[in-house]
Amino acid sequence: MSQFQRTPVKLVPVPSTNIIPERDIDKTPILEVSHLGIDFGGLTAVDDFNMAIGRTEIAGLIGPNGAGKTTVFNLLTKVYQPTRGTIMLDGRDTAGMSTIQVNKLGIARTFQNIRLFKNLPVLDNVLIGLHNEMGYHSPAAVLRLPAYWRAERIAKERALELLSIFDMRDTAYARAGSLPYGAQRRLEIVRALGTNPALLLLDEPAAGMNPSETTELMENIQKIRDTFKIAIMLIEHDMSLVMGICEGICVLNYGRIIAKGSPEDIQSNPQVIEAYLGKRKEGA
Amino acid sequence: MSLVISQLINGLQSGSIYALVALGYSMVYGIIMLLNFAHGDIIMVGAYAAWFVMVRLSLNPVLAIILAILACTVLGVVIEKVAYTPLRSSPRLSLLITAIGISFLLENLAQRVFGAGAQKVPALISGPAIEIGGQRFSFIAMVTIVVSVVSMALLTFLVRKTKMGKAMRAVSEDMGTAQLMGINVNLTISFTFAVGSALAGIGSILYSCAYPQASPTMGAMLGLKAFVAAVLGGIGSIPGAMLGGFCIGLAEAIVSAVGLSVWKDGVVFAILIVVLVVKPTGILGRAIREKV
Amino acid sequence: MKKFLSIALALVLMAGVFAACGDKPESGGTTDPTPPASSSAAGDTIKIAIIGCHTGEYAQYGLGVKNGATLYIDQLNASGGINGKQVEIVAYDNKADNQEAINAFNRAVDQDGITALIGDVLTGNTIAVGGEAYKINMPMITASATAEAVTYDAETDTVYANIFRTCFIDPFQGEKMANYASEKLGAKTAAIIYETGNDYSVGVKDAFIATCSALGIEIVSEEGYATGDVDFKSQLTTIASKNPDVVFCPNYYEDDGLIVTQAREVGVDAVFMGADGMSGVSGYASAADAEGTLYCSGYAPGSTDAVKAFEAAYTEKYSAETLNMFAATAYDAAMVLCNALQVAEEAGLTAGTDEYKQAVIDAIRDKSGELECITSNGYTFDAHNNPVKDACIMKVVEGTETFVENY
Amino acid sequence: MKRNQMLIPMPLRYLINAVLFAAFLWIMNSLITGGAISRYHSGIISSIGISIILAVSLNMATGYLGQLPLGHAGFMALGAYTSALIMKSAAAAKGLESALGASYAAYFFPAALVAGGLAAALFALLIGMPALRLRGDYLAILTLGFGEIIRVVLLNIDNVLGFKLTNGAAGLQKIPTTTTFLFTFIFVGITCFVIHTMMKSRHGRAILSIRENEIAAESCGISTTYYKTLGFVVSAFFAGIAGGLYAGNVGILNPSSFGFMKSIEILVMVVLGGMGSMLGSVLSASVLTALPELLRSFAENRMVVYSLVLVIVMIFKPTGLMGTYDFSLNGLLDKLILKLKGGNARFQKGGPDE
Repeated sequence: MSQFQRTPVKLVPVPSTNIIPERDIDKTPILEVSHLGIDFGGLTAVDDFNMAIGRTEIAGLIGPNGAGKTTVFNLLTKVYQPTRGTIMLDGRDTAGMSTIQVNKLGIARTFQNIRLFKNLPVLDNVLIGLHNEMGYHSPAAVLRLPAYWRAERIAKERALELLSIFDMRDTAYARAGSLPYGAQRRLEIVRALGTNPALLLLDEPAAGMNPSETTELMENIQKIRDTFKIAIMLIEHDMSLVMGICEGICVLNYGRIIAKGSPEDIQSNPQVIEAYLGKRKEGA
Repeated sequence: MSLVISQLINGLQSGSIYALVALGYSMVYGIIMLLNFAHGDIIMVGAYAAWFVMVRLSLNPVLAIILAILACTVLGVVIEKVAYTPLRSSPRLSLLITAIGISFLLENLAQRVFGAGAQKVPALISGPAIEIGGQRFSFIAMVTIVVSVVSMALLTFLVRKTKMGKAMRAVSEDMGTAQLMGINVNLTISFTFAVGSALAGIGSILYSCAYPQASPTMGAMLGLKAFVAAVLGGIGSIPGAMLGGFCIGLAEAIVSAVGLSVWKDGVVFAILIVVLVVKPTGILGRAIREKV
Repeated sequence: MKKFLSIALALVLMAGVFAACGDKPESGGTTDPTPPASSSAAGDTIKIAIIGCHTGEYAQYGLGVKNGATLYIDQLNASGGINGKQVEIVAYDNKADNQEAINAFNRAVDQDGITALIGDVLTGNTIAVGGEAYKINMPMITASATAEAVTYDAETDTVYANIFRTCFIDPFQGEKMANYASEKLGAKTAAIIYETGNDYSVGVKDAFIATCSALGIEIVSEEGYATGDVDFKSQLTTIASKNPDVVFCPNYYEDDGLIVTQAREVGVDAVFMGADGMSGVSGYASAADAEGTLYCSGYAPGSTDAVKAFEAAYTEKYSAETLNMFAATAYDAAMVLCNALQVAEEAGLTAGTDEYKQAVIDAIRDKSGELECITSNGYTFDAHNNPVKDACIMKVVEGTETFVENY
Repeated sequence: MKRNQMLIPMPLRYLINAVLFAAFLWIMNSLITGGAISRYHSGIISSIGISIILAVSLNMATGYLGQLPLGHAGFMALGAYTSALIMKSAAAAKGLESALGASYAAYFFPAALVAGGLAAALFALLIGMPALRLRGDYLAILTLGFGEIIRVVLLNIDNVLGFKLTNGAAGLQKIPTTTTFLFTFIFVGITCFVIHTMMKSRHGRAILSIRENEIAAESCGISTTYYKTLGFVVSAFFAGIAGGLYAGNVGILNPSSFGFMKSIEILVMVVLGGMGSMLGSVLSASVLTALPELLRSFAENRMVVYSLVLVIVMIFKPTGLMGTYDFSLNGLLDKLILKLKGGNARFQKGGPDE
């Protein structure tokens, strides 16, 4: 499997931002999707999906329930293989790749229905995210060679630093499943960051959070983007969050894009209002 | 030529019994995604029930047949209620281990109660051999094939045309949604077990006619091969289970006929491996997509 | 890493439990067994072990052996024992498992201090135990293990001098039945159907084939089936198409019952022949189907007064279900062994010593010819410690198994 | 804050455990060679050791990887036959004995065991590559089928080959009985050590992540197929070693000893002890191996009890008796030191290796 060389994020003492990864130097988009589509047994779930995301952009994907948002994430991460269209990640076609390969190429994600390693400690969840960053082989592990100790020490430090983004260092040895709901969502983000992504996909990160938690989350998402200089794409129903931090927004309905643009454009788009915000207007 | 036909009939006869058992596997797997290991042992219980009614109670064969099928049906539902219902939300692994445990429990209890040796089951059905065009066909073989085909037709009707059948299909599609739609999920699952076990009961009667012995471990290998049949045909598919059963029966007959009978079991499991590797959904099955 | 500790702790615990717990063996059926004597068998009793499969699938063989041998020893004890010493039995169940069999043997030797062993029952278990017994020259006599390898290792041409048996060996039965088929039935062609997973079946079958080829009987079909199979129609259809004079099925009676029934169904009308495992077949096939079926047995029920007395005594004490051929051979095995023990006792030797064991072994081999046994007129052993005796030919007549002749 | 640090540093922890284990081996061995522990008891202790290896290795596949292979006895059989054949041919070659002295078995036996393990591992690799792509129940039934195929092949291979290899139903006989307490428990130690260190590494975490959530594991870039195969193969390797030890313990091998029943017996040990707990596997393997010897009434109803245990444990305590708890002597010492120091620092687990 070929893997393009990304400079790994150095062990930065978060939240310091002194060292910046070099991947953001050129200005080509990190992700370019064209004419993406998938059919489930004759039913078209997503069709003609086109989108480009900048290197350090925060993009939003919104739409009513069942519009096909999560399906787009599943297509991007190759949980489903697309029926049509191309996905270019950093200029590389991901056709035929597996979830594992696109993750190694730089896409990490969280899940709508949280998928943590519930019975493992919080720290181990993050360490599993860091799996491919540790290079030692199994004989080194079994024989406890110095390579093992070194890599484990570095990885543990790194994991604790990542946890400190969300101020979760103190829960490092708690069982992941015992965390409160909001903390579980945050832990998923930390785990995804562990895989050193270039593009982070967040599926409803604010679901189940109270308003103050949501505000904090917004700040943290921006902080992550600024610290790691990565692109973030998120699915969210909380419009205050989407409108507050997304630079570009894409609206999906019945598997098709009905509008694209800045938060201001979207808020004033009549089609969007009809399809999505319309309900709210009627109810008001 | 007549040798070939005889061997084909041999294969179809054992295939019919595999098919009846495979139907039960397939239905249960379709509805709660459980490989019900105990299903084969329900047949063992059916055979012992027939034996008990006829030998110990000295009642007539018709009563024995009815009671054996009834015993299987009740046992199937009881197992579901006692062992599987409490685990419905547990990991699949726990459910599978429970099923293995139940299977072993039935076998070992039978061994403690009835002894390790086989018991001879008196003839439940008998009739003269049928001659068509100079070819002799065993009466029991014919009955077995006809009964299993009729059972499958009835089952297809039940699943396709009746209200309960619709409920079964709905529950197997999505248990949560079915519940929201007002379907009594518990009842539907119990009903599925009842039907599957009743089919196993019929299987046990046909089995006892063809091979008139009841022994504690008789259901184990039969159950496994029937499961292979269900997988081969496509799990969750009624015609698939039937097709799979006939294929396995015929494959065994062919292997034996060409003088490789010692490899019979090996061949059956080799078929399983090949199917799972080449087409895990089986001949007539459809893929189940996990929701992410 | 820390698991090492857990293991260590667990094991120390286990060892402690063992040391503290001198578990009593199954009651042997003698007068109240004295508590495990640490001073081995040097006291007032002579201890012998009976090891076999008393539970599980082959329990009826193991129980037959245990009951048959116990019956004789009880009778012996009632009439005064050996030189005034009572014979005490320690019985262990090996659950038909090789490892368990060895454990049981070691336990009998180390903890109970036995002087001799009756057992094991199944061939595999007997070979496993035999290996251990040979190392310490423990006198051992089996009533049921029929494989040649129990007493003789063909690879190294070694005879296990300490191991004897009172049953036939597999090849002997195969040879006898082939000869019988040729001489008495005038068979020219034969077919075989046997259980591949059963060393007994395979052993008898191999000898049958070898003898047939020497006698000029053509084997037209050799079909196998797997342990647990119940459908033999495909194999039998093949056999029917070859139309043999006899069908040889050296299997256990339950399978043989199914085979005979299905064979008639697919149109095989040859005479069925089997070995001693076929005893009991009449309960598993209809009288019409099984009519004329022949097998050889080590014991002919009800044939002599001695046998009748044995059967009466046995059924009085134990269930008739376990009254099989091995109960009879075990009765004889106990008789042969106790006779040898008496010889050693009379010689004034100390139990447990090497001389004592050797004396017992010598006596079994040389001094058993005059005994009034029920399955043979005394026992003489050939160079491989196998008994020299006739087979009883049994025949199913109108649904009952009747004695035809000694052959 | 130092509360996450272990008070006893890492290499010392290993040393403490190694010394204690060596002491245990030495004490037990001298008791056995000195005759304080009878042959009967030492035979049972060896059986316990073999059961421990089997349970701990199956726990790797069931408890850690979350799969349910039902052909563990098949892998054991492969290892048993392989090492038995090697030991038999070594015993037959008289030159070896004169060249290496009477203790030639001591040289050959470990090599034969490893060869047995490798044979099992090789077959696990062959079967694992297709089987592990399938989920859950299919893997169970496939490995079950594979176990049965191994048994059928061992029974009938001689007819195909035309010469005596496995000796079919009569069984492979006169295998040199070279298994001793020391051999068994050195391999018990190796098994536990290797599986423990493996599980406390990135490879082990990857294996656990597959059990916890396969889709999430893939999204973290973990090659699930590779790690499933790895876990499966390691599990089979140690089952093969246990098979070799078994062969050297009983001296005779029958294919029927390695049926489905045996696989289930090992599964009961794992389930009862707690899936995912090595300590649980060790304890329940020890108890379930020793108990039939201690209690005759238990021996008779053993299989009924086993099947009830499977059902009851799953319904009422699916995590097994020990859950995923693992005992740590050094952890205990840590606590003790903290208590003695009077510090009120809360004890917390820590470090990549506990």
